[in-house]
Amino acid sequence: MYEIAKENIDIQSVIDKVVQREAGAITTFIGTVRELTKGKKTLFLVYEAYESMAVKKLEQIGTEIKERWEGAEVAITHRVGRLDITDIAVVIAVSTPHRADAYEANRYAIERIKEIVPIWKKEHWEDGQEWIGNQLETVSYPTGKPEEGDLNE
Amino acid sequence: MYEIAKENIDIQSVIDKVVQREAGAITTFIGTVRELTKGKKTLFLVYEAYESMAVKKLEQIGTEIKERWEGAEVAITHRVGRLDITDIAVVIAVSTPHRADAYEANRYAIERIKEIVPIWKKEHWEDGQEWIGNQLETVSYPTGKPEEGDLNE
Amino acid sequence: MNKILFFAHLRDEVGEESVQLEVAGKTVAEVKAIVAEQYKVAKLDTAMTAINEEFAPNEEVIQDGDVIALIPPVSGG
Amino acid sequence: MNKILFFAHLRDEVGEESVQLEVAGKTVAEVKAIVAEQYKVAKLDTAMTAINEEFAPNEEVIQDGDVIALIPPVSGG
Repeated sequence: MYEIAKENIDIQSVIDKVVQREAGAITTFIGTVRELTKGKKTLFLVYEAYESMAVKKLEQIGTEIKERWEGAEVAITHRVGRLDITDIAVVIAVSTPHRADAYEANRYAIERIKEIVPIWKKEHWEDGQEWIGNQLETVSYPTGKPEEGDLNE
Repeated sequence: MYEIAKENIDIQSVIDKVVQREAGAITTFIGTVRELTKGKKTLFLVYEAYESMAVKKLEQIGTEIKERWEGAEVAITHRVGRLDITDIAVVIAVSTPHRADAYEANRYAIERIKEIVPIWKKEHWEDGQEWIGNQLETVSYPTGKPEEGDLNE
Repeated sequence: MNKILFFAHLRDEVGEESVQLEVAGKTVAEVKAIVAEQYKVAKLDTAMTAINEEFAPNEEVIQDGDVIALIPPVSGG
Repeated sequence: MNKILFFAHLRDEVGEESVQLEVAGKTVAEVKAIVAEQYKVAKLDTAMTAINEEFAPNEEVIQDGDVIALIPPVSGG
């Protein structure tokens, strides 16, 4: 149910994992590589993961969701390696008996991924590259190395 | 972008319609036929639509979303005919630059479908069948015909 | 003439997908009353009405050739 | 001995995916200080630490054989 993928993610195969007779709703979140961030043009991204731990943390998120939303099933696949614009970085599928839960639980999953799953993205532009610093996209390391100001935040 | 389908809905093909270079997030909502509703076992459903008007109302929902959430793209396909348990009744795909919008706009779409799109579902059980009365699943016509109590609500 | 369309439980009650009625000049509310009387359908209070595929209020006046749909509370999704 | 893993910008700075250090008996905070000193990496304040693939607080004491990962703020999703 929880995977780190080195190749393109097949959305349908992630959805198939959460199909259940008790579910009336399946939501998916598909994170894709956006061309423009704050007006800056991205050429491509590279995602790196601490794979074994990342899978464990995705499992933990699934467990948290099942505790909070009864009857939920969860599957998450996150891509690593080089991704071009519109490529899929992550697919989260959640099924629940009722639709409100499917939205809420899915949203919870992406927010938790951005907090606790050891995966990092490096953005590449025409004029440079940087490791993106945190899940809220508020901290970044513009030179590829953290600077005083970034780390004191 | 807005369709009434007589055959199985291919989820990927609905998603493909909203892929855009400006999008960082795509959400999908997949409504599936649930076996149990309030403890009662559904055998199958039949969906009926006022097709030409239903397509117009789906288009209207898309327009409303684009007015409210900047940069959103929307595609919706709703199934008609007989559906078995776990079959897909509706697929809503929304892409937006940022993820919060993708969840909110998608949720808005399903709520609006349940308000204004002329599509009806008839549930079939072992001991009978009924047209489901409204989108909030609070009004129904247990005998297949509305009764005084239902219509006075 | 006007075509009147029925859906879901209304179609089951009337036993027809559509009928032809001469209702030009009447309001939506009047058409509902005529249908309720003529086809013995239970009250149409919860049904919405569409004229030419757009929802119309009870006061709207029917034109010749308008297609009228009686739309029970919807349950798609 | 203990294996220390580096990721993202920390890996770039250290120039290695991992190193071997003898840090059994030391706390996570002490290990961070040693790494910062020995590999000239800028402050590790924002990095989290995992021991054997589970997040560990700064006070936790390293056991022999533990695998330690220095985890910069994550940016998946």
